[in-house]
Amino acid sequence: MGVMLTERSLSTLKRGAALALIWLVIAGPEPGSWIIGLPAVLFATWVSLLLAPPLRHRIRLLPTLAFVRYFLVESLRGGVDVARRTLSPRLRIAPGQIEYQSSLPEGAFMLLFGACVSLLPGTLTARVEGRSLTLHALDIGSDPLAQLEELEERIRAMLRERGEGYGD
Amino acid sequence: MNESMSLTIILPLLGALLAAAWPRRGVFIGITAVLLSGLAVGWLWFSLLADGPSHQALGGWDPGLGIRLQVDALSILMLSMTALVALAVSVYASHYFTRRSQAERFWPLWLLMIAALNGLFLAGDLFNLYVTLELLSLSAVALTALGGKRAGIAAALRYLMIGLLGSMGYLAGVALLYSAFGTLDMQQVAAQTGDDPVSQAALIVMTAGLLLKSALFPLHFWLPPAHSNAPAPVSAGLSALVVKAGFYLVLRLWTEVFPDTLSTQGVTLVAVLGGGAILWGSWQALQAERLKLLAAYSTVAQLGYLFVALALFMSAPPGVARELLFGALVLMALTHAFAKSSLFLAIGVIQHRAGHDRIAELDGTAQRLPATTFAIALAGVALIGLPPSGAFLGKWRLLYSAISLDQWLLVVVIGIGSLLAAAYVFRVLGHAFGRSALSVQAIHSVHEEWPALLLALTATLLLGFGSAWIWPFLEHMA
Amino acid sequence: MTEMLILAVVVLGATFALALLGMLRQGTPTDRILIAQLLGSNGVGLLLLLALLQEQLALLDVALVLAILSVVVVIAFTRRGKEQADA
Amino acid sequence: MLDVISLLLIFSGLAFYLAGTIGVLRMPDTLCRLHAVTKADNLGLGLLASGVLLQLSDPLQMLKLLLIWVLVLAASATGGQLIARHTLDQKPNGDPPEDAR
Amino acid sequence: MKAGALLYLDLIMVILMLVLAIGALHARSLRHAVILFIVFGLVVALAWARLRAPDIALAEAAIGSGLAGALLLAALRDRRPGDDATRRAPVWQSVAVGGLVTALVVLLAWAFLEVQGGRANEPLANIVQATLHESGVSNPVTAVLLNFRAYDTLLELTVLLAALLGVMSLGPQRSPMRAAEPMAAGLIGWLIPLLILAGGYLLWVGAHAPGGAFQAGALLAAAAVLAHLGGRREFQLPGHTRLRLLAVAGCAVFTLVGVSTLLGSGVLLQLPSDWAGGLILLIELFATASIATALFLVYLGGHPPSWNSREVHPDA
Amino acid sequence: MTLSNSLPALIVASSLLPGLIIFFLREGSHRLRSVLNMFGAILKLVLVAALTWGVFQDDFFETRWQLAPGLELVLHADALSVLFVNLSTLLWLVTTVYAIGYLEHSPHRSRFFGFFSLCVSATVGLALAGNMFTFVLFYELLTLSTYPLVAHKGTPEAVRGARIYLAYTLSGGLVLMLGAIWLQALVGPLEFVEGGLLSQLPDELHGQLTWIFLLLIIGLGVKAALVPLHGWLPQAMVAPAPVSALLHAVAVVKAGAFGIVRVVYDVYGIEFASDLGLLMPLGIAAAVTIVYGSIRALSQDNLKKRLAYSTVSQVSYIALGTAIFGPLGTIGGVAHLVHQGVMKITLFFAAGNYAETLGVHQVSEMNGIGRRMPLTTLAFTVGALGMIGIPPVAGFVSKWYLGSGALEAGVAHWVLPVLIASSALNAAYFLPILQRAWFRPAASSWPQENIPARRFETHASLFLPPLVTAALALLFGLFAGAYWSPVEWAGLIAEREYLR
Amino acid sequence: MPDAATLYGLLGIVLAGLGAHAAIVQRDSIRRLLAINVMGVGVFLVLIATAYFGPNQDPDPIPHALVLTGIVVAVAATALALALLRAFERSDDE
Repeated sequence: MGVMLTERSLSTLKRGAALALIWLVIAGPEPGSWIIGLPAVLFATWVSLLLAPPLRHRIRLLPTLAFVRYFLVESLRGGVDVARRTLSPRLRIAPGQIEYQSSLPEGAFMLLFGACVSLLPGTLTARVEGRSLTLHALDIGSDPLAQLEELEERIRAMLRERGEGYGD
Repeated sequence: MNESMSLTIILPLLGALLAAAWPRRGVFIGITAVLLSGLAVGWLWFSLLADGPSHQALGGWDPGLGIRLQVDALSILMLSMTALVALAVSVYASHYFTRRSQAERFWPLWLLMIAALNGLFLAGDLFNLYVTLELLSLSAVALTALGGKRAGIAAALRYLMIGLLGSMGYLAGVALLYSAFGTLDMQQVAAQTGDDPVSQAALIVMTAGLLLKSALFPLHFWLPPAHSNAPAPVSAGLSALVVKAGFYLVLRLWTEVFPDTLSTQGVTLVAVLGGGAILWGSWQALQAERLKLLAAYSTVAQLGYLFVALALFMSAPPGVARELLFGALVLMALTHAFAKSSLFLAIGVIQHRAGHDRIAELDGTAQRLPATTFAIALAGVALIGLPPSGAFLGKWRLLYSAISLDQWLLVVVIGIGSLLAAAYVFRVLGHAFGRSALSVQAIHSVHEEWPALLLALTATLLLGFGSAWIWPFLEHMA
Repeated sequence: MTEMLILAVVVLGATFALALLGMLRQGTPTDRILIAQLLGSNGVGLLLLLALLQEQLALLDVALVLAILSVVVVIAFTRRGKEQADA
Repeated sequence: MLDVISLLLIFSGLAFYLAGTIGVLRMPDTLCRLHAVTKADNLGLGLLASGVLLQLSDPLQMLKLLLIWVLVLAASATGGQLIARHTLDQKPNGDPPEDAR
Repeated sequence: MKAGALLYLDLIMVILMLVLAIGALHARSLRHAVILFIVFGLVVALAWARLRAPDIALAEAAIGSGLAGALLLAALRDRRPGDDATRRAPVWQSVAVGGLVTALVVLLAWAFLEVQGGRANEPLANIVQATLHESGVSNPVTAVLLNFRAYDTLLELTVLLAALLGVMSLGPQRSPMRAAEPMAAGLIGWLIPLLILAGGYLLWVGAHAPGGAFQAGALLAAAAVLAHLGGRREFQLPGHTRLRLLAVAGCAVFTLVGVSTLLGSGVLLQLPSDWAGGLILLIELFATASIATALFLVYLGGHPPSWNSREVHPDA
Repeated sequence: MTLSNSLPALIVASSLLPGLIIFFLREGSHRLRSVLNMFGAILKLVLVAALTWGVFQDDFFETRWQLAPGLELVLHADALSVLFVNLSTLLWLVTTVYAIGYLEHSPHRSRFFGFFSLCVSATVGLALAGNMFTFVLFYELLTLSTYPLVAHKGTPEAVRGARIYLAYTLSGGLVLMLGAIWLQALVGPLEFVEGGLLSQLPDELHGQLTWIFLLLIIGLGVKAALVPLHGWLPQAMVAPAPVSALLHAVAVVKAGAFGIVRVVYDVYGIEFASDLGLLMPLGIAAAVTIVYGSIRALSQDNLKKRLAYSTVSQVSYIALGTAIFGPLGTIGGVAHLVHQGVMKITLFFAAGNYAETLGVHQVSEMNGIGRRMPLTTLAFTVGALGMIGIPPVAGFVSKWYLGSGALEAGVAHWVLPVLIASSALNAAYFLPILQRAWFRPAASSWPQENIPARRFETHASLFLPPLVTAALALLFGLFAGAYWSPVEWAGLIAEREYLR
Repeated sequence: MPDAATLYGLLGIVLAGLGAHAAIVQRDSIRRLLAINVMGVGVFLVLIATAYFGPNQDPDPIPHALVLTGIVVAVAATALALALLRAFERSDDE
């Protein structure tokens, strides 16, 4: 390959590849499907790039896998927690609102953070403005802040500023 | 042969697509498409006369699996009515719209409406009829709202709701029929209907839906606002053609699909409603303050005649008189189509010239538009059912049957209806003779005045004196 | 197996209905929006089970579409509120 | 054997669905109900989907199932936020005016 | 036994639908009614799935509930305050109509039960199965829609076009939305590509499995609606001429295929067996584009800078 | 296409086509319109002469055109129709001349003459109608074509009068139509045959036939202005004079009277009608009308109104003659169809002349008018004397036959008093007019003198027509025994009615 | 014991009835539109119920195709109705 891939075309390729994979998953292996699939993927890629510009950070693989594992366990815990609370005869809840300032970069990762918070035990994101988060907690007494910080740490671990790993 | 059947639908449809894609050429495309589809109807005439009634399985699939188009005497007459009225109205419409944007919106919808009408008159499949009905009512509704006035939009909205309700009723019947007989083909269904509960239930809901759509009293309340608030060419199309679609379907269903299902009570009910329509519609027309409203209520009344005729037809014993009544019924429908479209176009001319259509203030205008006034007079004659219109012959046979069947109440109703019709027609014509500050200047705009006059002449002279062949032509239908 | 699946479907259906009706009963307007969310999870579950039960893998596609559309509905609902707040 | 695991997963999924539903019924306000719906139901669906997954043969179908689950997960996480925000935005004024009608 | 147990699910669904329907019809607040209607649609989609009608389930979810819902909500938003939405007929009328409708329902139900009692196994379904190989596709629903009863489908596309033309003639309905808050924007950002893929998939899969042009078109339209809801100005709509052509294209290609068969064999829409598959895909491709365009434009209420370029409507 | 099956149609067309063309002429093409009118009128006269000769020879003329199965347009010439056709054709010619002069300066002449021609076409069609359907068709067409003529002036009174006229005649037409349809439902499409055909029907239908007769007579009675259906006639006198002349003498009321004659003689047959006991009520209705009309005429100061009530009275002589069983009564009634026509048209022409020339509308304004307009007043006098029944004017002959007929039929005990009373009343309302016109001194000035007296008292086209018709009235009276006279022709009709 | 087809079919009929009733009784346009749509769903249910032969048996595809067509038509009509409604509300005091 004579041409050095620019950052942009690389992320385009990645986006395209991801979408192509999704196509493969939903449409199956039949080669004929690409008659429609190829234009669809191209179109979707174009639109996707238009809507969500490439991230300014790179994702590191291993911490990401670790994050997925953490996330799965936490959401399991979240489910169990909420089930326990509701099924207990006294309905053990003490709802309240919490404001939280995150140090994550604004944008996609804040959104990821917000989304994940909703699946953690006892917390629910209600509003994201810049880096500040409004949370709703099911049990204000159970100190949700600790798990928020852990989540934030794990997300930060996943990402790496662009240029950190590679030279220019 | 078969091509011509499809062409009567495809040609206006193609025209509509072209006009939608290329609105600047709307007038040219519109007139051409209407002409061509008229020619296709002509071609269909030739094949029908040569080969007799026939049908065609679309897509080459057997009826049942596929959809069937069919043509017979009744449908070709309806097609011809559509073609002629549409042509005259199109010529009129080509110069009617003052705003270019309105004209550009008119043509594709107008052509879609014609395609839907042709499709409806040719359809031999119950579900396909539902789709054509919807196409018809949606394009008609959109056309109704074309004026952009608040009243027109409100009327269109109501028209749409009623149309939807009606077609849902129809569709419910279709669903029931399919679940019982496993087919949608009209002939195949007809072979299985009887006086079983399924047939009866289906007949009732389908008829109720269609009566709503064809505005039979007291389900007519939506019609006057819709027909009186649409632009004149649209009103003409609606009153002359679109309401006929519902009636045509009821006619088809009663005579062909459910011949053994219909009960005497049902027929009586429709006769009573028809009578109510005649009286109420005529009375309201007499009260109307605007010409278009008058014409619209007159449509309500005229539909009453058609349904009364249908009820009499259904209860008449087999024989020549019954066959002739069928002819009369069709002739009345045709006459009304030409007369009413003529009336609306003429009213449109008056509206253009006078800026309003208030009956009480017409004195000055009518006299300056002799051809238009004459058209109104002729159309009025046809609406009253006086000679030399086709409706006179129709009404004669109608009364004949009513008397033969000892339906004296109907005789009285028809009589009163005729007098009321005369009253409302001559209320308008009286103004034509009223004295006014005269500067006699006839307008000589061929596009504007002649379509109405020609339509009126068709309703009176042509259908009155030249329609003897219609009866024997329709004979096998009865 | 089939019997158990049927049982599962019935239980899920009942759960779903219960939740729905409950929400309708207590309903503030936003509670009703919640229903769309509920449909996203319960409905998809129901579809998956039905897919197994009726041996219709096409229902997976339906589940996919339902999942996407329930979000679309949520967005449509909430966007409406946003507009209103702006107004 | 596979059937048993599969059923086990499915029924445990159902249990969480049930918990979510009870949550919906018992929770005092919209936001609390949202907790139940997002968390319990997601877990329910996850378990149920894995139960169903075991019954499939085609790996691509399995992936599709996974995709659906992820989709619902993501959707309810973000959708939940939208609803929560909507609720918060409305709280000061109570119900929007047309609801009062 | 098996079917008997499943009946409990059916009963639940039936009760649910009844409750939702009654709620949608008679809820005191109009907004509640609309929401309940949308939910009703989603539940109905489940019922379709239960009745082995995934094609319809897809369509119901996408068109019946998704897009119709968006349309209804948009209409609600335009509602002027003070419009009395609770006005209804006086009680005696309501009761009278109720009696009449009840009688009809009983009649229909009786007839329906009569049918269920002695229903022959559908011969037509067998004919469809037997003829399927000639149709060019292996999904029987698509075969019926695009081959056996293609004429209906052509007219149906035309109905959609008529509605679109009608909506357009009423002029533009709305100004662009404000940009969405980040959460919604993020959600929309990844939903839209997914919708596009799903739409493409349904279009492709329609030939041999549930799916097809309508579901696909509806999903694409939903994607566009979503973009609009997000207030994304990145999307410049194509020019009105192109949009118009796009909206007409499906119908036009379908009609042209019809005309060419008419010229070739003398029978409208008689697709030659060998070519049927390809032709159907061609038709569906354009139909999808047109349906998506039409549904979206219908949502927008015609094209914002007016149907006719000469008249410039001020963006309200 | 031979003469025998086209002549009736040609006779109708000879006024119809010019009429239709006239509609499209520009208002200013006065000469062309007059030429067309005269051409049509004269052509019609020639055609009618041929027809008359043929019928006299017992030739067969019939045009058939099927409009629908069972609904056939039949134009058929027999002795009775020839009589009516002759009357209308002759008087149309005269009236056309008169109208051209009368309307010289009024607006809407194209419209007027168009409908004028249509009106005569309808009348002729009615006269030639060979079955009930055709009769009803032309009966309605007559209504339609006369309405614009009545409304012609466009004044509120004219429009109102026309509306009343229309209300009456359309209702009448409807009733007539119902009767005709009922009859057709009973016996099929019925053609007019001398002597009628209904007597062959079984007895159980007689009840229905009586009802049908009632409907038909009511329907016809409206146009024939039988009391109490006469209300429109005095209102319709708002029409221009030529129209009134036409309405009263040729077209409308005559159509009604002619229809009664048709129904009694050629549908039911006079004997059958007598057997059913239908003649007596008809006769009584006629008698009541005769007396009532005359009494009302007495009190009218408006000349045209007085003439209108006179028409109410006089036309019923025809019905009366029809109701008297026996050839003499028939002759009296049928002959009066013509006699009343020429006399009444004379009177209306004269009245029109007074109004147009001097603006005289009221009887009270007519003092000394005989000296200012001697020719017109002479014609008026002849007409008036004829109406009273003074020999040798034609009116006397009719009354004579009616009286003899009553004696012959044994109904003299009530017919003769009616005749005598009516004549006395006629005298009572006509003689004072004559007295004023000839013997009272003229007022110092006329209400509105439009046409100054130069060589003649007024335009030639105005005073010549009444002179011609007055002469005819005299001739028909003087030469009642000549073979061409209406009375002789009525005798021919009576002969055919009673002998077949 | 009734089967599923009967159950859903009857439900369809009842829904159609409920829809029809509301469409007549309600005066608000949006409500009427909802009612008509509910009615449509009812009719569609009857059709689909007819096509249903059992949880593991292929259904009759023709009603499926009909209902698909019906849904598109219904949406088209709904869209037009809503557009009319909104145009009506905009055309305030013309």
